[in-house]
Amino acid sequence: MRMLQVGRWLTAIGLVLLAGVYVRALSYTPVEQTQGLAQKIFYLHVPAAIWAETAMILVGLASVFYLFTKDPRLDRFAAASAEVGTIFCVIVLTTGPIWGKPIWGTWWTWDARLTFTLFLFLLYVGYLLLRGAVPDPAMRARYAAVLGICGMCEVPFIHLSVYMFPTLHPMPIVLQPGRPKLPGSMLTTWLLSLGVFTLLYVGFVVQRYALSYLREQLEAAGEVGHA
Amino acid sequence: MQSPKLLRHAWTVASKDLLVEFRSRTAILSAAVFVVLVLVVFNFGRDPTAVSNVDLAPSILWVTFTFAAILAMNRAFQLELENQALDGLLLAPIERSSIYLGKLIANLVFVAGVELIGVPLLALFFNVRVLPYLGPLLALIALATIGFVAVGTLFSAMTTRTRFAELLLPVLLLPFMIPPLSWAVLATGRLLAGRPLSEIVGWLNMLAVYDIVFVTLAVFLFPATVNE
Amino acid sequence: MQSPKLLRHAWTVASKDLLVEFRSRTAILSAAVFVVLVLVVFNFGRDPTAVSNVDLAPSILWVTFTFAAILAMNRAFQLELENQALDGLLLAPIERSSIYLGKLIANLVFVAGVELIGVPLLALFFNVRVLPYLGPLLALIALATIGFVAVGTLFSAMTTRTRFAELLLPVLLLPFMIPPLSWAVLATGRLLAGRPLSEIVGWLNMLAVYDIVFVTLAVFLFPATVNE
Amino acid sequence: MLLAEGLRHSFGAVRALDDVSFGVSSGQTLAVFGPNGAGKTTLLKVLAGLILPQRGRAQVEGGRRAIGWIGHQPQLYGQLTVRENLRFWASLYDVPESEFLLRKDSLLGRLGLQDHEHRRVSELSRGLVQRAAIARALIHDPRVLLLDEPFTGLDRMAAEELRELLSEDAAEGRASVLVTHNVDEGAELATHIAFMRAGRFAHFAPRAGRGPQQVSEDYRNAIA
Amino acid sequence: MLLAEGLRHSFGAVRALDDVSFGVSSGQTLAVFGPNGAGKTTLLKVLAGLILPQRGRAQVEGGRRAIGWIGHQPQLYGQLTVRENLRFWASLYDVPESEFLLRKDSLLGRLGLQDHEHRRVSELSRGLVQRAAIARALIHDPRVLLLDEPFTGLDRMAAEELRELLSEDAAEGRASVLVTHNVDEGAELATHIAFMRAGRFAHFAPRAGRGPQQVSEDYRNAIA
Ligand code: HEM
Ligand SMILES: Nc1ncnc2c1ncn2[C@@H]1O[C@H](COP(=O)(O)OP(=O)(O)OP(=O)(O)O)[C@@H](O)[C@H]1O
Ligand SMILES: Nc1ncnc2c1ncn2[C@@H]1O[C@H](COP(=O)(O)OP(=O)(O)OP(=O)(O)O)[C@@H](O)[C@H]1O
Ligand SMILES: [Mg+2]
Ligand SMILES: [Mg+2]
Repeated sequence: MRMLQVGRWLTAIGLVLLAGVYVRALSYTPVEQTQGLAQKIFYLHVPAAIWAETAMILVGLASVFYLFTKDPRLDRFAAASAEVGTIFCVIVLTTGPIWGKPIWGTWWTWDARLTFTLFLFLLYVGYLLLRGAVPDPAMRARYAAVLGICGMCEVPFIHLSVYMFPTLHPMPIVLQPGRPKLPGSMLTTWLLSLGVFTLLYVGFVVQRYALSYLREQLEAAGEVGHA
Repeated sequence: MQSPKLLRHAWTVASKDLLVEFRSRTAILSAAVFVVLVLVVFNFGRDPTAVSNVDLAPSILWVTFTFAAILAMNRAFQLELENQALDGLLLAPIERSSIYLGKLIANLVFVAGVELIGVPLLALFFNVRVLPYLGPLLALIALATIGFVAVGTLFSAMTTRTRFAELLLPVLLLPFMIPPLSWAVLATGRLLAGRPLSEIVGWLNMLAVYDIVFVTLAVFLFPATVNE
Repeated sequence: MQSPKLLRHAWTVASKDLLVEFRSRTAILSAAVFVVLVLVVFNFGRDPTAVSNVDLAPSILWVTFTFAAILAMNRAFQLELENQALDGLLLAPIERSSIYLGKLIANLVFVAGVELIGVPLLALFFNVRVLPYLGPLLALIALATIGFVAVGTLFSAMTTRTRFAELLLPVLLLPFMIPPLSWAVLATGRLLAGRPLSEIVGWLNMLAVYDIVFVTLAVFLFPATVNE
Repeated sequence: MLLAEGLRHSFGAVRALDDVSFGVSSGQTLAVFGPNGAGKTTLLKVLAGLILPQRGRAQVEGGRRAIGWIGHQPQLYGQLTVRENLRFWASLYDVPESEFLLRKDSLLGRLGLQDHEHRRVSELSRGLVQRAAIARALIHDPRVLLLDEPFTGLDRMAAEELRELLSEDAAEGRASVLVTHNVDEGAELATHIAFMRAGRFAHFAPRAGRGPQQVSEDYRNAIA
Repeated sequence: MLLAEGLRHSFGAVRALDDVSFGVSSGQTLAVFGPNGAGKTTLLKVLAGLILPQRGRAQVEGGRRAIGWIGHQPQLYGQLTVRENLRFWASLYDVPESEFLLRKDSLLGRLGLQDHEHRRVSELSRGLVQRAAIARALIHDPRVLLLDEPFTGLDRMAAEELRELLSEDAAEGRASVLVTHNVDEGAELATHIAFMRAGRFAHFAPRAGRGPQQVSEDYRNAIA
């Protein structure tokens, strides 16, 4: 199938570019003064976090439109986006502690940002489990849509939670009202990285979408075969 | 959607639920006992010299309210399954949303009942002064309760009909209960510590927004959770 | 009373209960979620500078275990009512006491399951060191759990068949649950604070005596709670 | 008034409905007979809209409001009295108070429940509960009746009364689908007869004046 | 084998049993007919020992172990399979494993449940559940059968099979009390017939060869 191939190519290009970004980050971007090399993980951590949240929002948007149109393509996209979002969430949850250990001296603390990210991950897991648990395709799509929309509305609250609680985690530097306070070359590297993650997101989603389409075809064929 | 009818049917469903609960009183009494047990546990467990009352009170309060909410949500749809009346409800020519709203109202009344028992008991056992802050405290409790009961009721409706999904309810629910709960605990702490109201206004606003978003969502999404 | 038969039947009843719970898993998951919620509430509600972890841990532990026990006891007889199998159980030619023992075993396994989830979670969330005291801690938890679950199971059996007593259950139960619970909380506190074992031996003995007295009593009294 | 087109539904590997199509018009009564597990209850649930069929379409003129349903379970709250139950369901169907009182009294009277109106449903005997379930299903004067073994637990007088109620209903233009195992009970009410087996209609035709005896024989031939 | 002496029982103001006495000996079958709410279920529960009568005494030879009971409810766990249910009840009755397997296979075979042995009870249709409930009641080879409307929900083949099972049981010397509303189903199995009304036996006598027709007529006369 062509779509599957397109997805694979996009992902491959994304991975190569990611390596490129890190070459730039390590050799051409200044080292942050207080954190040293540990700060380099920033270029993985933050774009992954942004896409982990965005993917959930896209799931929700697709779900809203699904409930109106009942177009199975939207449902498939939502599923794909959730799967990819889960992966990005895992990246955040692994890069965060790796970064945290040298900076904070501990892998994990139960502050708001970290806890809420953990529960965002749980939300993704719940979403995927729910999809696995409902055998009837129409019902599965509707239930998943309900959860997806709720999930989308949950994201802003998670995002804003850092403002509400005393927390160790840095406040938003890039995504904040007003101008980003990041030195120029760091910003460029970071923007490149964000672009690469976008490409990765698209690549993964296209692949998962194509796969679930194929699986549905097979399922339908299987059912006809049974009769 | 004809709104007066929607509300009337919702009230019919809610008042039936409350009547059934009033007749059996099992759930409310379990909740009351739990409140007392929690208070006793903390009363004995606390070293009065190390931990002051006001530091603990908010957490204790919210643990008991969470328990009440879980109980209420279990009760709400269990009741229909027990009496095999869920099919009848689904068959009735009413907006699906009115079933949701009815269950929500009944759950809120139930949880409010437990809260009305819990707050004075806490004040009594722990010698916490709640009277000076009663107004804002009640507002805070109401706002937070609505938020997490609204989401919980929605999901419990979704999962009563599917065998597997029942396993999921808790997993689904957690991410949605934790934000309002954690705001509520923090705000209650400030309030009971006698901090100025302005310090908790931010949280109250967040809770209010959360309530509005999720109640609206639930009313619109509930129909999608039942076969149409 | 033929003791091997009594135990065999009790085990038959218990393993059936556990199989049903394993198939649906509703109760154990509710309990697990509740554990997480309690931990989160206390995590956010606690001012780390004012309240140290070790001061809170015992109370939190026992609140969640109490919740699990209440859930288990509700479940135990609810299950028979739901499937209308209670009449069948009462009709079977088995010692009444074996029904009680069976339910007790199932409840204990259930509560133990929750405790096995709860202790590590507590250690994780609150950074409390439990490993050095693991042996005595487990003994303490086991003794206290047996005590209050034994009494609770007896009373909940009594109340499933009679409408009036249902209202009384909580009231009856409270005075019996409070002593073992309060000993357990106090002892856990000492233990986690790293005090020498000798300080809690007294409580452990008390709990052991309580268990022996009430399990024996319940086994003999249970037959009187069902129609003969 | 009631139309089923190519209904199919499976529970996992069990095919409960397998290409069932038929129609029932005003005044007609379709009696469905079939062995246990044939899919009769599933068919009624699909018609009522309680189960969404995996294939095919079921349509009832007038939608949910028009349906009166008696299922395997009474759909009454044990903790409420008969009257409280009826009032609850009536108000969900927007039955005006005056009409509710009239219909309630007439139904309770005919079903012999006058003395039990204020008793809790959990205290009633099985047959009395079934009578209350019948009253519940008819309280909103439905145009289409879906009846799943409605005679269960009824004594002879009540069964007689129910038959009378149903034939009056048919005379007034209601359409019904009646599932039962007792040919004697169902055959004479029916204008059409269907025999169901493993999710399919093995036979579906007008009764054409055949008596219980003959229907019984047809059934044996169709199912064996 | 079964003796009732002056049984009385009231639920609040409702007199469910009012001075009922009778005996059933080995090989006999007592069929009890009566309108809804007459007290038939209460009578069976008192005989089984599930309700302690306020006056009088009920005795079953062999005690609880000897009783096989089919009530209004199936007494099966929906979350367990048919086989798991049967095994559970069999082990409460101390049925040895080998005998359990034999009886289970024979009962499931005769009741047409072979294909459903490994399905959960909650997934079965009503009639299939009732069949499983019958198997459950007979798994320990009881000497005395107390049957409360055991034909409910059964299709014709299963009802036929149950009648056969019951008449074999009677031939082997079991005693039974059978409550049903359908005279056709119950009359031919019975050696004795009782008509019950408002908690009393309005009639209690050997059947003496009377057919369903005549029993029906007697019933009408006795109750009216
Ligand atoms: C331990 C687990 C961690 C988790 C789960 C986590 C989670 C997140 C999330 C979800 C975001 C996205 C913020 C948003 O856009 O809403 C984020 C951003 C960020 N994180 Fe972390 N983080 C962790 C550890 C760390 C550590 C140790 C550091 C460095 C000290 C760090 C520094 C940052 C920075 C600088 C941002 C960008 C903020 C912005 O500009 O929006 N994180 N993190
Ligand atoms: N919820 C369910 N899950 C799994 N299987 C089911 C479910 N409901 C019904 N079935 C199966 O579908 C088939 C048809 O069931 P249905 O209840 O429609 O039969 P029925 O004709 O009404 O039988 P009966 O005469 O016994 O009431 C049966 O094999 C049944 O076990
Ligand atoms: N638990 C109870 N509480 C109150 N009243 C009860 C209870 N059980 C039975 N009754 C009442 O006792 C009377 C006899 O009930 P019973 O169930 O014995 O009747 P039945 O002859 O079996 O009727 P049916 O043919 O409807 O099954 C009825 O009026 C019933 O309402
Ligand atoms: Mg059926
Ligand atoms: Mg009865």
